[in-house]
Amino acid sequence: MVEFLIGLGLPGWVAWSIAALVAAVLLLNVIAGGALVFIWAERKIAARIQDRLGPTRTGGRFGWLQSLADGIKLLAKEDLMPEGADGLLFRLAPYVSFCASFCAFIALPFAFDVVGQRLNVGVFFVVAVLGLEVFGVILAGYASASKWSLFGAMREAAQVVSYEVPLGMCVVVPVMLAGTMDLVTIGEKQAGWMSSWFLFHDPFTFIIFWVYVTCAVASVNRAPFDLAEAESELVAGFHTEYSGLRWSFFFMAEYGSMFLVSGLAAVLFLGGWNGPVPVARLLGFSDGTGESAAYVVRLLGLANLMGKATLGVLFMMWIRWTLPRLRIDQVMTTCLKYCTPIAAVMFAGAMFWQLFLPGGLFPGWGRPAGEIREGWLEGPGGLPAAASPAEDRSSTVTGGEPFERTGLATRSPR
Amino acid sequence: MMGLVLAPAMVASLATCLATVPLFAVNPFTEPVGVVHYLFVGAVLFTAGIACMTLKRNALGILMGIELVLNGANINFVAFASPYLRAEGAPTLGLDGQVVALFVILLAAAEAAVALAITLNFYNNHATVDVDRADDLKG
Amino acid sequence: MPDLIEDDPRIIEFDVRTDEMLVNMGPQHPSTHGVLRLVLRTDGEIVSETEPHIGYLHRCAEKIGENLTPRQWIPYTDRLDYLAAMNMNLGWALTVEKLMRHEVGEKARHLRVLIAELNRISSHLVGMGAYGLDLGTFSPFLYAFRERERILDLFEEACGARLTYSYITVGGATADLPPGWLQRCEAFLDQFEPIIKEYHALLTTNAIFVKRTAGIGVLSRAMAIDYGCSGPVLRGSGVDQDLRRDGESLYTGMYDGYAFEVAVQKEGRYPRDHSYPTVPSEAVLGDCWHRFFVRMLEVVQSMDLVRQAIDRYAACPEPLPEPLKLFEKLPVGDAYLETEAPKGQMGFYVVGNGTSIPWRVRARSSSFSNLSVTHELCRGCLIADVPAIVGSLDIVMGEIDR
Amino acid sequence: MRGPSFLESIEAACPGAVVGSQLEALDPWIEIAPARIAEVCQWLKSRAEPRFDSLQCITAVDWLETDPKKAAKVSWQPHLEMVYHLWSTPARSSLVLKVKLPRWSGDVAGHLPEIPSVTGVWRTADWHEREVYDLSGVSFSGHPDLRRILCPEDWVGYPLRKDYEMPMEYHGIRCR
Amino acid sequence: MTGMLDMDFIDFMDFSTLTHVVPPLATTLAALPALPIAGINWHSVLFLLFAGLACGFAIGVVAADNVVRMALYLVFSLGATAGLFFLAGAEFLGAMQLMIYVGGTLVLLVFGVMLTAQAPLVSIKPSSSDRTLTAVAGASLLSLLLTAAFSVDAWRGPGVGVVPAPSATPLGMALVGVRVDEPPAGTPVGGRVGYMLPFEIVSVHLLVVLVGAAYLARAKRRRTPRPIDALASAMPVEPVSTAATVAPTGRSAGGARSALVGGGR
Repeated sequence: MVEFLIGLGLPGWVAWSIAALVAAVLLLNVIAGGALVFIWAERKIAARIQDRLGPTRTGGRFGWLQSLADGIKLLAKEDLMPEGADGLLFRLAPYVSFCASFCAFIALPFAFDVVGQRLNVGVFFVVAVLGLEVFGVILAGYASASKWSLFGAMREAAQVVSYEVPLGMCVVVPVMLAGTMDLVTIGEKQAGWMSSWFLFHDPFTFIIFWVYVTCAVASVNRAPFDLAEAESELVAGFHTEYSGLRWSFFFMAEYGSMFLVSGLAAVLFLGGWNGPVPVARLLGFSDGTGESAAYVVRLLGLANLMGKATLGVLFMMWIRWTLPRLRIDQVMTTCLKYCTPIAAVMFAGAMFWQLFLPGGLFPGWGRPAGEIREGWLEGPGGLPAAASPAEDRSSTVTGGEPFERTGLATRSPR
Repeated sequence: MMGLVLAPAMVASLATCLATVPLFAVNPFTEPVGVVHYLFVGAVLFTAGIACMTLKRNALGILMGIELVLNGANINFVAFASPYLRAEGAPTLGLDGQVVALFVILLAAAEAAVALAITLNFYNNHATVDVDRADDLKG
Repeated sequence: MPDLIEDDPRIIEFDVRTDEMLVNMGPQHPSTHGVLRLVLRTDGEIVSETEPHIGYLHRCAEKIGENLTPRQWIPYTDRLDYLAAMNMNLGWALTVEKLMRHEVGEKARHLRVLIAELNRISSHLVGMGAYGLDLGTFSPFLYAFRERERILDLFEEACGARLTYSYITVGGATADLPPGWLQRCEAFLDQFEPIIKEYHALLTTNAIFVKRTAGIGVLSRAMAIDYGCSGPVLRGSGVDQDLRRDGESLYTGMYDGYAFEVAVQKEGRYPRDHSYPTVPSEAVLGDCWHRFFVRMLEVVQSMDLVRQAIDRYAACPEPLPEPLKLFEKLPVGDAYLETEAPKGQMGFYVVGNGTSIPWRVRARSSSFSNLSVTHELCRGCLIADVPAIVGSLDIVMGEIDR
Repeated sequence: MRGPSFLESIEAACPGAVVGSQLEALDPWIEIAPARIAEVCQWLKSRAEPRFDSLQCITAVDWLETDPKKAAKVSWQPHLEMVYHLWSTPARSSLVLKVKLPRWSGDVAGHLPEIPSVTGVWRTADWHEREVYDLSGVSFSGHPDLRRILCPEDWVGYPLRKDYEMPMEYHGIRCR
Repeated sequence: MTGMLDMDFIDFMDFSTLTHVVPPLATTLAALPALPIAGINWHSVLFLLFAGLACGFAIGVVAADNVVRMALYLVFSLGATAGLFFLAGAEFLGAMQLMIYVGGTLVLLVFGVMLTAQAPLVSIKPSSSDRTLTAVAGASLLSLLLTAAFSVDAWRGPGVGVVPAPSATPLGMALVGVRVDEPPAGTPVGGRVGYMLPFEIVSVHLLVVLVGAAYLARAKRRRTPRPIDALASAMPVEPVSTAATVAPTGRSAGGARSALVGGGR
């Protein structure tokens, strides 16, 4: 994009600024637009699960404009602030939540080079920033001057801090398998057929994926772990006192986080932008075969990742409308007595598996060894391919290949 | 008494201003960042932390001051360790700086947990977090 | 709020004591089943003291009853337990009939059983669904309402109303069932029977549900009796008492010839437990799970009774008797009768003084006594347990506040 | 145990407590002396055969004819009648106790008649007595927490008394 | 000890690729084209932004009286510090700072604040003499530190802007006792010591802290039997009717009676 803008004759700094702006707006749209779609989807899914129809009229068929109408209603709603609330913190809280949710998207790749900013500690960054969302909730709970909100905030604080431990352990397993914390490389490692996904790498990864799902649901506060907003106990928890736009920011942050953890699961365990069947490769598309082919490959990757992430979100909705809520002590027990030990054992198991059976369950099955080592796409976007291929150390997968693709960045000066 | 304290402080402040002049003599937006920039931030954080520790009477406020001090020190470690900020030919701490900073972060987490537990115990016994009231030896 | 006794041994002490908070749960709270206000004294998440405050729905129905004839007061009984209005009508009608020494015919008797048991199903459905809601799952609520809707449709056909029926009245019922009603009722039962398995899957046997309810709010049988608890709350504590079998003969006579088993755990077993989910190992007799399970069993039991009643009702050739006149004179004297309503034992007391208007009317509601045990059950539990416990008592504020 | 013999057993256990009885009524009842009610109830709960372990209902009936023309015709003096409905879970039988109280203590309007509380016998009596206190105006001595339960705490008057007049307004809300 | 590890791990890891993975953010930023207007250096701009935030909110922590606001400012200050770490090329450390410090430690701190947030304790105002004294002491300290910082010439030059390798892998290797980083040219050698032992010590330390904190904050349940339970056990178990099933016929006479009438079943 930058090259394209520069090609138009724009000065470099303008091109860069526009490119950055476009990326930011696109990401913002992923959250805002995603929230609209997901809220509608949640209403429809909840309705169908509950033998209802859900929204049917707004926007013609299927009520597809329902969440937009809701948004307009929220905009027009009176913005209340309780007496005795800490004004600054009360106003700030929703945006803190939203910003954390938004910032984490920066490092999430949507296709192999569609990423806001490729970071070499991408996994870590996403998990860390996601953990900051809790501050918005805590501030909201404290600033609302409501006891229910305070309860919600304390629950959230305890829950999120606890669940970061097993979540971190789960996330480390794909990192270990890929030998890097860079999300793009992790995704690329799973190229090929479905069997090369880390989910099917070995039994331990398969189990730890489900631990990850549990922890992810807990860390984004969805049922059955939605203790912070448990409506039957805490009225509405931390957002009891919020209305209108501020409340909708919390909502967007929640849906953004859901999408984020689902996307992270997709990249870490479910092959990222690599479909179950390498359609592009079978059709002979690759970056090498021309510019339009490169676009097709990217679009396919985008569709794959979006599809997987959406499936993850729908899975969370399905759970939410099926299960009762856990109690706070049970949530903690689940984390500390089940998730953490299981994650630790699975981590150790995956480690030994990697040490002794490094090929995974399906070594080389549908995944030509040569391609994996070189990357199944040659350097895209005019960037030269890897400068110095690693020496062949076929004993390990971790002998990573040199990836030189960075999202918006040019090559680093050396 | 006050004057005695103030006089060296005044002198020191003046000296500081003079010392920082070279930093602002150049356009900060164009000048590449060096170690000293980080040291400046580190110093401010460190000082703020010390001030917090002396000023606050809330036990948790003091805890926050400690965190600030640790972070000020951390910034220095990172700055010295960073080959990126290193001036041409200047020595760096290399990886050691980052490792020390890492340990500081880990130990700060431990320290915060223990301090919080102590504070809560103190709160249980005294029904306050005002450390000025913690003047009896027997809890 | 009475002052807490400082060294009350029943209060659990923690090493880390944090701020004690007084929290109002209700009267505008999503899970207090109406306008109930619970004042919780909490230490963090732990509730050290619960004090129910009631009366937000008080309308002095008893005073109103002193100015109306018994048949005129029937609509007011609808509003006591508005989820089981038929049973309220029945209780009052039977009490007045007891005072007047009036006997309704066979046909009216079977009609009453039929209608009352059908209403018991719908009441328990609401109780079950709302309990799911209390525990944070929304779907069972609508599943329950879907089936309740069909019962309400049947009631609407019979009496024109969907909530406050005023159908059973002194001396019989206001109208006979419309033609084809019995077939539709049977069709409903046939369709409803397999659905109960869904409820068991969604709630009764759900691991999270069991975790949330088993061992929570254990009500010992002694305490249940001491607090005058009744209905599923009492039976959930293992007390084998069901007024349909053990009540006054005037009332048990209504169920004469009907076969049913009281839903109570005896010797560690529920009746017919071979075909229903087994009791989870964590569950303690008298806890929330057992109270809930008794209700679920009673749904089946009532279905059975409805089927029996349909047969018997259809076998009665004579027409339904006309109800008593609106201004029928009441004899001098008093009568008290308790009936087994879905929520528990609903007692009515009427004092007649020779006029058509009773001198005194009294409604003893089961939820009133059942709720009064809350502060015992909620002592030392977590905040999340409070809705679970209050929900398991299945209260209706209409009959508590009267 | 037949009816009359049960009466005798009460008589034997609490001499002088029974002041009257009506065994032929629809719901046969025993009248107890006001001061002895808690003692009799304690005996009924713990030692009587069968044991009445459950209190179902406490009712206060206000016997007062407000219409002077009708009042001249009635055979009774104005009084309050407390009715206790007991239930025995093991024996599945019921028992009715009645207690006659003056409408006002010492016939001074506003002085509530007093009766010993049976809260110590059955804990369910707590709320039932509060309700009777709230609506009928009977003071229960020994009750741990005698407050209004259904009406607001600052409500004036006892609604179930026959001579109760609804106030014109309550905190600015028109009532009549 | 390190010798053995050296061999295995060096074999296991492929360090030849280290220099080829994603360039750190700092490098990326430095490579951005400068603004033509004033030759603005993006790296410096971001540095100024984060430095300003860090310093400003640090001062905010000192200035605020409300303890919750203090915590909030501290969060922002330390978050900005994480940004500074990113800019200095220490990305792993930056993410670590965000995750452990901001996301863990400070949440814990705020949790503590909430647990003790009684209204009178939220803001304890220091006396004005305390303020003056602190200001003076702070100014002196700051000037001392700054003088020290500016007095070394080697620290004052602008950075060369070279980040040879991402920091995570060498850091991890260093923690298990293997140093793979090459000391920059001209630095005194001696920095090639692994951190296996300190790492183990810290791990044990954290474990001790975990146990200790759990011990300090444990719940001590003093649950003496409640009077009602005693009552329940003292109550004789009433005979349970074995006639669970109501006989289909002839039950009308079996209804409960008043004790005064019925023959005591």
